[in-house]
Amino acid sequence: MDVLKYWVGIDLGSTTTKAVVLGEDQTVLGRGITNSRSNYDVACAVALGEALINARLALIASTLEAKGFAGRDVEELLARFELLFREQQYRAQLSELGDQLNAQAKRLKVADAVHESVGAIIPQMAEESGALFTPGARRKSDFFRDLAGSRYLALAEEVGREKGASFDVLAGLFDKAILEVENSTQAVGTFDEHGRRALEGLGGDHPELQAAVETVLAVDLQQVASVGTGYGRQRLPFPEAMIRSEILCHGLGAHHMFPGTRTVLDIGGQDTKAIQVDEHGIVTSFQMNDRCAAGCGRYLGYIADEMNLGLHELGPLAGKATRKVRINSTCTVFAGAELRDRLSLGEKREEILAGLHRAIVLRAMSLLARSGGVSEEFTFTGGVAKNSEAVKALHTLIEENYGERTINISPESIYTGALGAALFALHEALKTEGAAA
Amino acid sequence: MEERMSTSASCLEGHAALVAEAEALWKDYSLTSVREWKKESGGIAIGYMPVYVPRELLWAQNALPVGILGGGDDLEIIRGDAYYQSYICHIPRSTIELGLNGSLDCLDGVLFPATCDVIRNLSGMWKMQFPDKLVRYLDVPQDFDPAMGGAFYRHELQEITESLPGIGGRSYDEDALRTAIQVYNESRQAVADLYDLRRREPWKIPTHELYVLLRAGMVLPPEEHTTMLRAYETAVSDDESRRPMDQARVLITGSFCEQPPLGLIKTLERAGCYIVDDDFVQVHRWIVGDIPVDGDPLGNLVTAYLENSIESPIRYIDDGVKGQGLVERVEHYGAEGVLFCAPSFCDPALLDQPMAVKAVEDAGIPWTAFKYSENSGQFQVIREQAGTFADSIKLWSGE
Amino acid sequence: MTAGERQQSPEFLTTAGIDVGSAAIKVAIVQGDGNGDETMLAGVTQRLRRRDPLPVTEDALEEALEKAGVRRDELDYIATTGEGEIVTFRTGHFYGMTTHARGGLFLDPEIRAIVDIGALHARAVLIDDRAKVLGYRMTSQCASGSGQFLENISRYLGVTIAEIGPLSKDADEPEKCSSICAVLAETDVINMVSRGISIPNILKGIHLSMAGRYFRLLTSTKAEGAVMVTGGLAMDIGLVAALREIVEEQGANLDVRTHPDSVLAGAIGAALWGGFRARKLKKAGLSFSSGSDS
Amino acid sequence: MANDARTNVSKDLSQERQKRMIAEHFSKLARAPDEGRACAYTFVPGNLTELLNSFDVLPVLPEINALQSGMRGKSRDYIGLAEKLGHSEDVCTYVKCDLGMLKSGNIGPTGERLPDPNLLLLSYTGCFTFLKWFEILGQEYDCPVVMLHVPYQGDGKITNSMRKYVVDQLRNKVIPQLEEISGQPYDEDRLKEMLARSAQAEDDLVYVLESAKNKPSPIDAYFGGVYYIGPIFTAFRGTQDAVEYYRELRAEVEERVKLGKGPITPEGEMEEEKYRVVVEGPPNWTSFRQFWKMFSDEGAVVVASSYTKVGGVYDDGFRHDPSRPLESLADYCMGCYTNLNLPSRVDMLVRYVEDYQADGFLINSVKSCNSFSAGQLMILREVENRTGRPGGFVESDLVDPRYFSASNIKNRLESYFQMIDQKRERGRKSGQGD
Ligand SMILES: Nc1ncnc2c1ncn2[C@@H]1O[C@H](COP(=O)(O)OP(=O)(O)O)[C@@H](O)[C@H]1O
Ligand SMILES: Nc1ncnc2c1ncn2[C@@H]1O[C@H](COP(=O)(O)OP(=O)(O)O)[C@@H](O)[C@H]1O
Ligand code: SF4
Ligand code: SF4
Ligand code: SF4
Repeated sequence: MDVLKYWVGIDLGSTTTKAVVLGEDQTVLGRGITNSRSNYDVACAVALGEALINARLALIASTLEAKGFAGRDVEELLARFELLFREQQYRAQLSELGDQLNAQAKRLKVADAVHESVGAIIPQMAEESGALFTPGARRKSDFFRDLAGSRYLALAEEVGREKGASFDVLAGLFDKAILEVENSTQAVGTFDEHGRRALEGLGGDHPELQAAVETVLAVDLQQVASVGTGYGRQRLPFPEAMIRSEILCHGLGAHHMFPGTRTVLDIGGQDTKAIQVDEHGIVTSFQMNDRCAAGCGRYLGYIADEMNLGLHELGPLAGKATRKVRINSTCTVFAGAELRDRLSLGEKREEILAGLHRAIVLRAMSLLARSGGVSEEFTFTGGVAKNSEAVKALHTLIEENYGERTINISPESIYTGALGAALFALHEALKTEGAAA
Repeated sequence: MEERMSTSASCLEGHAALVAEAEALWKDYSLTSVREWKKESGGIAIGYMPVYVPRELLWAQNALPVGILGGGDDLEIIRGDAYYQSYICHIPRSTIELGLNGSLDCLDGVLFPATCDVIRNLSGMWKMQFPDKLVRYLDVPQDFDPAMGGAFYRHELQEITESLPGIGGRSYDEDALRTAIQVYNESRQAVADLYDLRRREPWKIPTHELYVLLRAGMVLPPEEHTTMLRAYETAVSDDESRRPMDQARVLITGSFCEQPPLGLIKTLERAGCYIVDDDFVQVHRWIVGDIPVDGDPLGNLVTAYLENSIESPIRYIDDGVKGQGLVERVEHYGAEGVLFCAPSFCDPALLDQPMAVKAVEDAGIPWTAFKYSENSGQFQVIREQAGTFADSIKLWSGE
Repeated sequence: MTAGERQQSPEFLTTAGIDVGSAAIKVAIVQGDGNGDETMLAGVTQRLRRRDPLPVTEDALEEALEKAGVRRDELDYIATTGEGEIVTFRTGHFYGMTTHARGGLFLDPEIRAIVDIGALHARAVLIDDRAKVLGYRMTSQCASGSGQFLENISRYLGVTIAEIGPLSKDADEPEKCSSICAVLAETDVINMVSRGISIPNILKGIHLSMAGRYFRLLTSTKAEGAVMVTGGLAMDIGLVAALREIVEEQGANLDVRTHPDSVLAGAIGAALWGGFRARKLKKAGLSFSSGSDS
Repeated sequence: MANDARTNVSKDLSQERQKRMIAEHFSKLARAPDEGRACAYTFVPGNLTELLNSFDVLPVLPEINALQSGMRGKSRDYIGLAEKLGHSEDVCTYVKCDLGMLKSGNIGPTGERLPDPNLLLLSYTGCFTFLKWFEILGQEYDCPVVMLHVPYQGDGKITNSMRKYVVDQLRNKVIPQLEEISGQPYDEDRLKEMLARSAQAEDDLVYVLESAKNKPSPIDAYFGGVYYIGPIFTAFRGTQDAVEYYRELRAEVEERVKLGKGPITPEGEMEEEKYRVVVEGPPNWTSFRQFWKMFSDEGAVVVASSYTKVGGVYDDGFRHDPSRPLESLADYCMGCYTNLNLPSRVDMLVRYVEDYQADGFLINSVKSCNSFSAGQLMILREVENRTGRPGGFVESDLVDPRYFSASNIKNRLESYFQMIDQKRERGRKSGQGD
């Protein structure tokens, strides 16, 4: 098993770029995501890189299994290995961040106090990174930007005050430096490098794991074809024939995950789509939000920023509410103002949040109604499906308006579009093969 | 009914209770009071959209006219948005929502007056959605010649009178119409008296109360509503605790169809404005003065429409007098400025506005303009605007 | 001796103006007799950066008092503006356009209009020589074209706020941004980056489309002559330059000005109106309790 | 209704003629003040062209001016100007575009100045905005306004009371006013002659529109259609020119049918007809060619459209009738597409989808026009349900370029066509017994 062929689907979304790597038998080998937004080519490369890393991690697991190593111990070991691997990645990016911060600080000729602050913040963050990646630790986000960002800003305020450096300047430096880090395909490092380090980090003697890692490192992953979709698909580095509408991709992807699906709702960063599919996953009708981006995922992003929370934390916090504040406007740009307004009226954070989530889902409900309603079975895809409160609101509203329905949500829902694209890549390849034969 | 009766018994005790009762009536989307009225009286209920329908005609045939003024800011829109694009005003989507969620089930029919293209098209949607109900588009004339527009309008009204018996209304009877006209003359007078009192002593009648009272008139039988208004008038007249404050007197125009949320009115009042005239719930004030009872009552209704209806963006106004009515109102009500307050995407109000602004400017009256929708929940921008407007009137008035 | 003790005349008052914005808190301490002899003792801006505004307000006020050499109990009036209703220790509140007009005129007595461009709004105000508001226009509900929008974009471009202006001035081929919605415009911008449009050209494009809006606001108030840009975006020299370009291109009779203290205009105006009210109240023999509205 | 979008395509005779007719009309208009000829501003739906022509009064159609401004890239500035004057962003952009043009010197599409009106003939059919529009123009010009109130077909039919109301207004208001501004007495015989010519041209137009039932369709009944309806919807109905134009056009189309040719598009002749669609709603004018190209690039032909019925629904049998001149004018006014109630609109579109064997049904919803747009989403659903064919929905505006988002529209259209494809592929597979 030296060569492994794979097919790729890339979903270039408005807020995130997702890649799914598919094997010959339609199994998902790996998934990758990035929130890099300023360069599509880089974003694709980063997402694919991530997906391939994940593919190799998965291969390690399957290799172990194939060799008869299984059970809780092995699982735990693998989980620890992966965490260490992630920590290595994080550290690599952090060190890159440090370099970039210093470079920017030099270029902008900032005050000494700022230099000193940066000098204090980064090492402290590196020191804390272990804790971030211990088993069971809660991380605010999957993205380096968010993870590093929130900690950096907190430290900037603290350290900055101590050393007399302006918070504003420190924050500005971060904004610049993080971009460089995100846009570098190198910053994340390679599988080799981190894999070996992680092994070292594990300590002790794990020959079976070591062997599996070596085996997987030797595998040659070969891309056969790729299909692109998503908001930025016109700009993807793909030939036109290899581009598919995200509507079709979401339909097909959802169908693949849950073959009984007849209605798909996708709430992404700046659009919401309601899609009806038939028993083959073929789209029969669809509706999208109009040009106003109100009430889409980006809206939650603004809210999270505003509350200084990670996207992960919004849903759980809102879930604590016992009542909901009624919110009628979901204009993304005014989200912050709305929030402050409500807070100043004395409303509780979680109750406002619960209201906001309901408002978003209400908008989606009307698109669903436009597209033909919610039939049995229903699948919720897109990034917002990761949000527990949005899911809860959706359950309630569907039940209220359409009665009992099977509602599918996969933890991998954010990859649905990319999965559909990968399936198209595979189908396309099969079609040409068929034609050639 | 029980509950309503008991509140109306206690209502004699003060304006607060009256307002609370009115608000409960307004906010009861399932129209409990209408259902009960139907049960008690054996009559039917006919809904109507803004701006104007001749309610007398319905009442004369034992049909309770029920005003449908949208869903306001309490109604969650779930299906309504599936019927309307974002660039269409809000009222039709909440109306559809109310229709689909069963709130309007007790209505035996709905009239859609010729207000604008949105309401016009809604009449067809209603026909498709509710094929079993009476659905009529009421084409009011834009020609004000009795022989042409008048004849046409009379025919339109006749068709309505003819359609009601088929769905359980009484058949048309001239005397009954005369009585109904009288009942509505009294209703109009009660409304006019409140407006007049507010003109003289705006601190006695906060607009957020008056508005709620007017909205209760959308579901109450006219006599009951008149009683409520009269009771309120007495109660506030006697309330010495309501004292004048240093506020700017403003007139609001543009809200004749989709109604502003109560929060908007409160915001304006808090930002330092006394609203001394407005065009809210305009059906109450569309006809100015009494309609004669004697003679041919149907003809009187037609004549009143042709000759005594107010200036409005939905009526064709000949060149030259556009905006004049508004300026006269400003003078009559002693307003220090005009707030053009129109629903977003309302073509009639917004296209009218520049012409009205011109008339107001030519008369040297300060003005400001903003938009809302019936479910707006954020008022900071409006508060800033109205506040600045009130600031400048207060800081600089009397020069 | 503190500044507060320097003058004992009853007409001579020390007042504070606090402009609570959505992006920054601005505080001005003003001293004067209400008859043209007015000076600003101190002005402070603190950007919120998503922090809770109340403590930042406290902090900014303390900083301003310290700078001015005035003790808190020496203030005759604390006036708020913007979203200042949250400030519990205020004496009174004035609305934004009222205060920006007054502050703008204080900074430059020749101006007869202001454009206040803040984080979430833009408004053009026509005034007379006593800062009486004669007319105004605001951007509509949709927030596109506000400072927040520019701020978001620059964050994605990795440009600090202070750099936006200078970078925009380097543009040679500004790329127009067509979206009316700030969120969608964000994506437009990302597209531009992918197409290899340079950062200066992107920024300038945005500046031009924003300036176009402000220009329309201004002309619809019928402003003429000297116009002061106030609010946070007055600091953005690229935006101001774009506005001037459009004025020139359209041949409008407008002279667009800024002042280093433009961002403080609202706070200054509030402080001045606060003095005005305080004198009135003093004359009327009224005391005022904090928290009472203007 | 548009005259200059197909510049780089070899011109047919009919097209040359149309250009000439339009050029002549505008130069007549430019000379009108000097020659003392009266002109009336009026609207397309329910226009009274024959009646005006019978008085030698020249019609000016502000809607057409607005759309022409849109096509010539002027509308952005015009709309901006109107908004500066206090008009809201929310309202119909035709009005603002027209007002902006007026305020910029009233220069028409040919570069010549349009004459001021001697009459504003407010034939108020199918749209309330017309009323506001002429109130606004009424303030700009010192001339009479005649309000012709055309009742709406609320119950889907024209009643005698409605007809009488319109005829009365024609007889008692419109005609006396025209006599006054033209100085000519009402000449019913002349009017009848014109109406006879109208009917003749209308027959040929119907042939052309219905030719799209052929496979492949020889015409595009939306993008191409707007050119075909030009003369009959505007200043030429009832003229000999119009008769000739439609005769020529018909001959050309007959020829294409014979040769089995598809429609001409901005990119030349369409090679393969891949999708047949019915379209509801007006087109976008500011990016008309780009919009068209999004269809033609995909091989999509519009086989029927409702927009080409705003100036008269002729394919359901209505013809101007010289034997009852004023009554037939009244029926014409009340019969225009936007004066039909929603159920009638749905019926008509369902008929189109079926009669023209369309693969689907698309709505272009324009922000400006409530008359068209309010209710379109329900139309979409009804037509989908009744025909079983997929509906699509895109949004733009008539002449406001700010509301034409090419990427958004392209995305939806692409998805829509890919969806039809996918369905077909599946259909083929199962057809093969897969
Ligand atoms: N872990 C998470 N928890 C909650 N919400 C999330 C999470 N990750 C992403 N989201 C939501 O998903 C949105 C992005 O969805 P996505 O489908 O990736 O959009 P797009 O394809 O437009 O980029 C974000 O704006 C955010 O609201
Ligand atoms: N130098 C600068 N260049 C560009 N924008 C700036 C600059 N300084 C401040 N701003 C902008 O000004 C805005 C804040 O303006 P401000 O008037 O304080 O608004 P608010 O009162 O709503 O807080 C912020 O959005 C910020 O981006
Ligand atoms: S700014 Fe808000 S309201 Fe405006 S288009 Fe964007 S999301 Fe919609
Ligand atoms: S609010 Fe205006 S546009 Fe909407 S239905 Fe009423 S009149 Fe028509
Ligand atoms: S609303 Fe529609 S029909 Fe009316 S003028 Fe505008 S575009 Fe024409």
